[in-house]
Amino acid sequence: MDKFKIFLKKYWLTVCIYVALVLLYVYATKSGRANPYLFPEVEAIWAAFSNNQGVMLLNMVSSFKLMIPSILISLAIALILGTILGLTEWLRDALYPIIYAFSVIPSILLSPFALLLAPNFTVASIFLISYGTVWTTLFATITGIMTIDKRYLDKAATLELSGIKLMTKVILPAASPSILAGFVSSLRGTFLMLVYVEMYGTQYGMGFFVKKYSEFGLYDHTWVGFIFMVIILVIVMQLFEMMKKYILKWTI
Amino acid sequence: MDKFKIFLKKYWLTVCIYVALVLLYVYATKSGRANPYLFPEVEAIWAAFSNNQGVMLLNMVSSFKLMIPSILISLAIALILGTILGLTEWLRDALYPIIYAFSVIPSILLSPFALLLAPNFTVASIFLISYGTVWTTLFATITGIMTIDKRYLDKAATLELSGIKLMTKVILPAASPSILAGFVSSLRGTFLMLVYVEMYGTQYGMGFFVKKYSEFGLYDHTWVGFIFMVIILVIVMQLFEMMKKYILKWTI
Amino acid sequence: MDGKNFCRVEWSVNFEYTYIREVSAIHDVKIEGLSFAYKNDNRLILKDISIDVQAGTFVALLGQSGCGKSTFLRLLAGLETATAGTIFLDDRPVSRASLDKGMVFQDYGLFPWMTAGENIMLALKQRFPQQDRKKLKQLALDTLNAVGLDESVYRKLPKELSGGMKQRCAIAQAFGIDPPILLMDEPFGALDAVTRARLQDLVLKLWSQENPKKTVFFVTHDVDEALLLANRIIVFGQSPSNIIYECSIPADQRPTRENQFDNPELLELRNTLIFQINKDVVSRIS
Amino acid sequence: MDGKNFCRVEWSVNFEYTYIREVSAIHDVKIEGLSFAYKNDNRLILKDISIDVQAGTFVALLGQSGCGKSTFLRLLAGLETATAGTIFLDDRPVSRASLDKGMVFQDYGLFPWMTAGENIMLALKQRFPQQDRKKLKQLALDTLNAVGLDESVYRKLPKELSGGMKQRCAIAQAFGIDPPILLMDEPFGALDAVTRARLQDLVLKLWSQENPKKTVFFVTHDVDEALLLANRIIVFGQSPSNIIYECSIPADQRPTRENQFDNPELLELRNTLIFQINKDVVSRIS
Amino acid sequence: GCGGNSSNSTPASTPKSTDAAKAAPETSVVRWNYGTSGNVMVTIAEKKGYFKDEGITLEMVPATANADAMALLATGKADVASNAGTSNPLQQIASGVDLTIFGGHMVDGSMPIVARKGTKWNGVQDLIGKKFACNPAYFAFTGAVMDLGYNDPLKAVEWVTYTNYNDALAAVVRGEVDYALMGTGQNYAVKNMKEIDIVAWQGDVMKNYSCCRLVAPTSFVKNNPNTVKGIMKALIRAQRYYEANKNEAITLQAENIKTSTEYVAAYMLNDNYVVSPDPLKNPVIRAWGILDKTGFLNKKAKDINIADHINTDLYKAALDEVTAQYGSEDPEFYKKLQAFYQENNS
Ligand SMILES: Nc1ncnc2c1ncn2[C@@H]1O[C@H](COP(=O)(O)OP(=O)(O)OP(=O)(O)O)[C@@H](O)[C@H]1O
Ligand SMILES: Nc1ncnc2c1ncn2[C@@H]1O[C@H](COP(=O)(O)OP(=O)(O)OP(=O)(O)O)[C@@H](O)[C@H]1O
Ligand SMILES: [Mg+2]
Ligand SMILES: [Mg+2]
Repeated sequence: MDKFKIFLKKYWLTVCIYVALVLLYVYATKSGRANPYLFPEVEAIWAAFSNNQGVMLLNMVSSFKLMIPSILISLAIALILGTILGLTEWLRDALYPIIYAFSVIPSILLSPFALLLAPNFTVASIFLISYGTVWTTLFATITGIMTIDKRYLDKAATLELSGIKLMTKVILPAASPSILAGFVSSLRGTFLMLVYVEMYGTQYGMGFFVKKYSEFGLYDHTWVGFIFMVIILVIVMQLFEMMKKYILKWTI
Repeated sequence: MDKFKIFLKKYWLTVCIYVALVLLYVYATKSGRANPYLFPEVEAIWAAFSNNQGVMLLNMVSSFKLMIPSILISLAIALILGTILGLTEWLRDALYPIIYAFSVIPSILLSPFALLLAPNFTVASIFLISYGTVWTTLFATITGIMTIDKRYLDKAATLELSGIKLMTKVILPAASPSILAGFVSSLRGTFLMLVYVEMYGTQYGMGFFVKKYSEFGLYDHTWVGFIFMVIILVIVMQLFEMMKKYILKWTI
Repeated sequence: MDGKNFCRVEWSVNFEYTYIREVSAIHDVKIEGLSFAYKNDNRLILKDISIDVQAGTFVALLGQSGCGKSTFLRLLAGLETATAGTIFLDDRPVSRASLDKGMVFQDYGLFPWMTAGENIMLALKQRFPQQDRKKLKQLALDTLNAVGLDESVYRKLPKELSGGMKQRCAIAQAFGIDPPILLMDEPFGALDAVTRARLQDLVLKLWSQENPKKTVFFVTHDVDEALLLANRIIVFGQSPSNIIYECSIPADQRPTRENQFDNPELLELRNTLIFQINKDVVSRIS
Repeated sequence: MDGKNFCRVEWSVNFEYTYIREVSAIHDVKIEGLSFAYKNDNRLILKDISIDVQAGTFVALLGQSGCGKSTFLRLLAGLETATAGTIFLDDRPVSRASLDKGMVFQDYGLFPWMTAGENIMLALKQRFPQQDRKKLKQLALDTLNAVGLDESVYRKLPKELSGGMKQRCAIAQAFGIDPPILLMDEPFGALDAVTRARLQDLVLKLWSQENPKKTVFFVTHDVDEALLLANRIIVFGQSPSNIIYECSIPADQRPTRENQFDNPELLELRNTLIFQINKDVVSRIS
Repeated sequence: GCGGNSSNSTPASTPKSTDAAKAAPETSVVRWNYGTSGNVMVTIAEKKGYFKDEGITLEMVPATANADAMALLATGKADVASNAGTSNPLQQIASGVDLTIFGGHMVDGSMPIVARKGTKWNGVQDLIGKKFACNPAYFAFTGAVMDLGYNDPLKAVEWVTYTNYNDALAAVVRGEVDYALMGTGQNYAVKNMKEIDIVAWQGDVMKNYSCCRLVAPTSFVKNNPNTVKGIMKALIRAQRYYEANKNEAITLQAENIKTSTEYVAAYMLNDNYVVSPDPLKNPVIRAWGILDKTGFLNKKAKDINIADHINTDLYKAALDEVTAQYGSEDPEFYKKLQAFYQENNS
């Protein structure tokens, strides 16, 4: 009860705004002011949801099956490459212009190439998601590692830390505030990519659902997929923020 | 001559890699190992470039006409909203969940909405680019302002700084490292968006060119547009990095 | 420290500058029953402090680390609000930070994103909004000159200056805006002995030549510094802090750097102060 | 400082712990013609320093800020490479940082992202890779105990500890890995007087009870600290630094905190040291 | 024309059991690409077991974008693509990718041309000088414009390209463009929009424009003639079933692509929706010519004889075999197919 009060005190405005948005939507659709093609009535959306409840969960699972490996791969690449470049100045100098050039390529343009070169669809999808999201984390990692306080490295040297141990115990933790800040941004990008790569090799997926029904012009379904996706993404992001807070609890 | 040597010393590897990439491409296309539809021969690309030199510049100008206002608008929104939220805890608590939810919406899904609701297509394009890129800067601004060293604010208080002056002389400069880091990431996103929104109300544009010819199936043109775009984007990013270095020259 | 190219400037001081004095009144400071606890922490930091300080006094505040000297100064500056009690300047209670309570912090004297000159100009423009830019710029250069820095420093960023030069700029700024009350929180704490000695002389000289003189509150760890500069010394005790000792140094007794250790009365005072500050150390380690 | 909830632990010390001593040899340190300049800066920081330090000596290094004491320590630690000259441990030249040259920094004693316990365990595991975890954990707890911290601190992050507690953990770590050479760079510089005094006693006790004793290099600003702890005192001059004064304190002359100011010989020495350190201050301000 | 009943279709497999061994497919599993909009003949052929009758199983390989579909063929991730239009496969062939067109999906895809409400349509000439949201690589319009006597159709009409049909639709509503071509799947949405009218159909502009072709790598067709023939046989039977049982087809299709029957009916119950597995050689050659003239083909196209990349024999053989086996069920229908073949492939 007390917790609820605290919650309400903090979030009453949030709740009000959401309610206001919903009411505005209802008013706009009922009064006929909104374009009925793009903005179907709430009842239609609800009906579409009822008909697709099961599919929604399938979509979520399917999307996660793509997202999780993609995120892990892009994280691994960003960390490994980022660490190497962050620590090795000459290599950084040499590769920066190349990484830079690749980083500005909009990954969605690469889809036919990815399909052509990847052994299967899942790999192609994962490649595209990773490609679209790796850069922010990569650059954040490089910066984070470049700007590690040299005194930590001194301390590590006096403890004779090296190799993997140096990486996991000193370098990555020291750079983690920067890395995680970049990663949040990457994560937001992942969702965007999802909508574009879920077109092949799959019959399910949150992005696929939204995209398919928007192409069909069935906007009641699109809205369902849309709202569902946003809710899931907010939850994922929130979980991630909690994780980030936990990992960075040592910072001030 | 000396400068050239220094350049070469720093970038010989870069040059080598680029040359190797080009040679690899030539080999792959000549030997017939590469798909000839997606990978036209170098001569064809060159011919396409020769025929389109003038258009390329037009494309660039047209893209900048979209990009510059979009970037300015998204920057303005991020700064204003970010400052307000960074400084006002209760408002931040209340609005965060809403901003969060909106931030995960892939902006490209919004294109039909934007097209129907915006007064004209240029505005729609600008809206979509801004929408796609504002979030990273916004969150970076909020964080940057939340973590300003309180002693700067104390100093500002003893100087009786307030209002606009407080903003421009103290708060924004103090938060600028975080803001600019977020902004680089946003900028990268801008290029991605360009490819998707440049079809509205325009006949030119770097993204438009690439997208158009890839839809036309004319990949020699696509490659020209692609390479041109990447070069321009690298230059823009590089200029921006220089600006960032200049603005942040006061940091250690 | 890593390889910055500090610019080294000759230390030739020209104390005479024509400053703009808009506020002629220098205030008495009267503190009544001041208590303070930080909001997020119920522990009382300062408890029931009352003193009267006459206008134009140079007050040194001594006390062990953590006893609340900085907190006391922040209260004077109006950066914190007293939990109980009031601070009066003449008869007006202090309610918020303002330009007539100048503050020189240990570091953070300058905004790092502006050049030294921009920092000083910002303060001057705030203080003298009516004056024209040119005149203010002249004043800025004059005050820089008064602390032994030349025009080249005007265009330097704080990170390009040594610690001592930064502090001199902060002092130049503080004297340029000429606040009737000047609060200094260990302004020389981070400097080496030579620089420190020179800055002590500088502050003393700048303060002395004004008429009427500012009221100064100067926090320090260093008893010798307090003896050299102040004409009133206050020692704070610990947890929660209160004034455990205080004394005045009459004008005719003020030491110079050269004779500081010759006057037996002052040496006596010095020992008393050291004893007062540290008296609980030996008893508290066991 | 803003409202962290420091955990306050009783200061009850149990000095007796059974440490693991794997390296029995404590080395003589011999420095020959050591000079040093930072790579990005041609200025010579240290110039032609030569000394011999016998195994088991507690050396205090005094000198003004910026004279190169930290640099000297970094060279001893193997974190920097000499521009000229060599440092020998017995007869092996120092080439790189290693576990047998323990270092206690002013801050940065602990990695902030690990708990105090994880910090100590990391060092112990590096030092004693053969020992089993349980034994090491016991050692970690014992050393924490030896510096007056209990088990609850083991699970705390550095930011949850006060400055004094952090330094005690760093000392516990240093004594736990038991390096034959211990380098301490103003380890108590940031602490208040009481904590500082207690840590001085602690280090002295820990060092004294070992047999054979470690060779310690201890950088400090504080002459009294040097006199209390060291049996050899070295004063560095400035720009470029060299040894401008040195002396030994015979075992029978070592002061205690209580009688520190009673022995006239030591008082004499104290004045000499202060004079040596500051001798160029008055001459250099003009 | 609906009104067919299920008894019309015999699940007969007896007559062909004798020559089953002879015509056994070389590859029994065919990896088939189509997009989200589905392929009604394939759906029927699967549901009714026509593929099974030929000893063929299909493995679905979804991917929507045309370039993506072609990439799948190129890398052997799919054997057959059925929904990638006509121009994209032709462009691939022109640039040297060895593909063969051996059949079709839609002859006319019921693709509406829309304009703002009240717009009068007098024919293709209305497009001249107007803004038209349509990819000019879709040769039907450029071809029709050339037929009007314009040498450079790319200049005669202002072609505007949008990423998706919704954007194009919005552009019409907002008056940004005068006309827009919509996809098959947009029929439902377009019919329910108040602001716009369907003024014509793509099929009105160019008859039998050969909407979507069945394509496979030439090597696949060469190495698997029996499989391909089997596919064609199944599809021919599916076409017959489709034409006789449109309502059921609608239900099947709606299930398959997970939409409502109304949605599917919106395009299927439309005279402009014509499906047929016929390879439509003549229209394809016509398309090749148009694409070449409008500059959408690689220079190498000059050295390529497009007829080499169209295989009509397997379809013809399949048609003959099916007619022999099942002709008696619906002679009218098979006669019509033969005529249609003659008309479009000679
Ligand atoms: N923002 C804050 N919130 C809570 N407690 C604080 C805060 N700032 C300081 N304190 C506490 O108030 C006490 C007094 O601090 P203060 O900084 O005034 O001491 P000080 O005498 O200036 O010490 P020093 O000589 O080290 O500068 C200390 O115990 C400190 O931990
Ligand atoms: N990384 C570096 N690069 C260049 N110069 C440096 C570097 N570190 C220190 N210095 C310079 O070397 C000199 C000696 O510095 P050092 O830190 O050794 O002095 P210190 O005696 O320890 O001073 P303190 O008592 O203030 O700690 C100083 O003039 C300093 O500016
Ligand atoms: Mg303080
Ligand atoms: Mg040092």
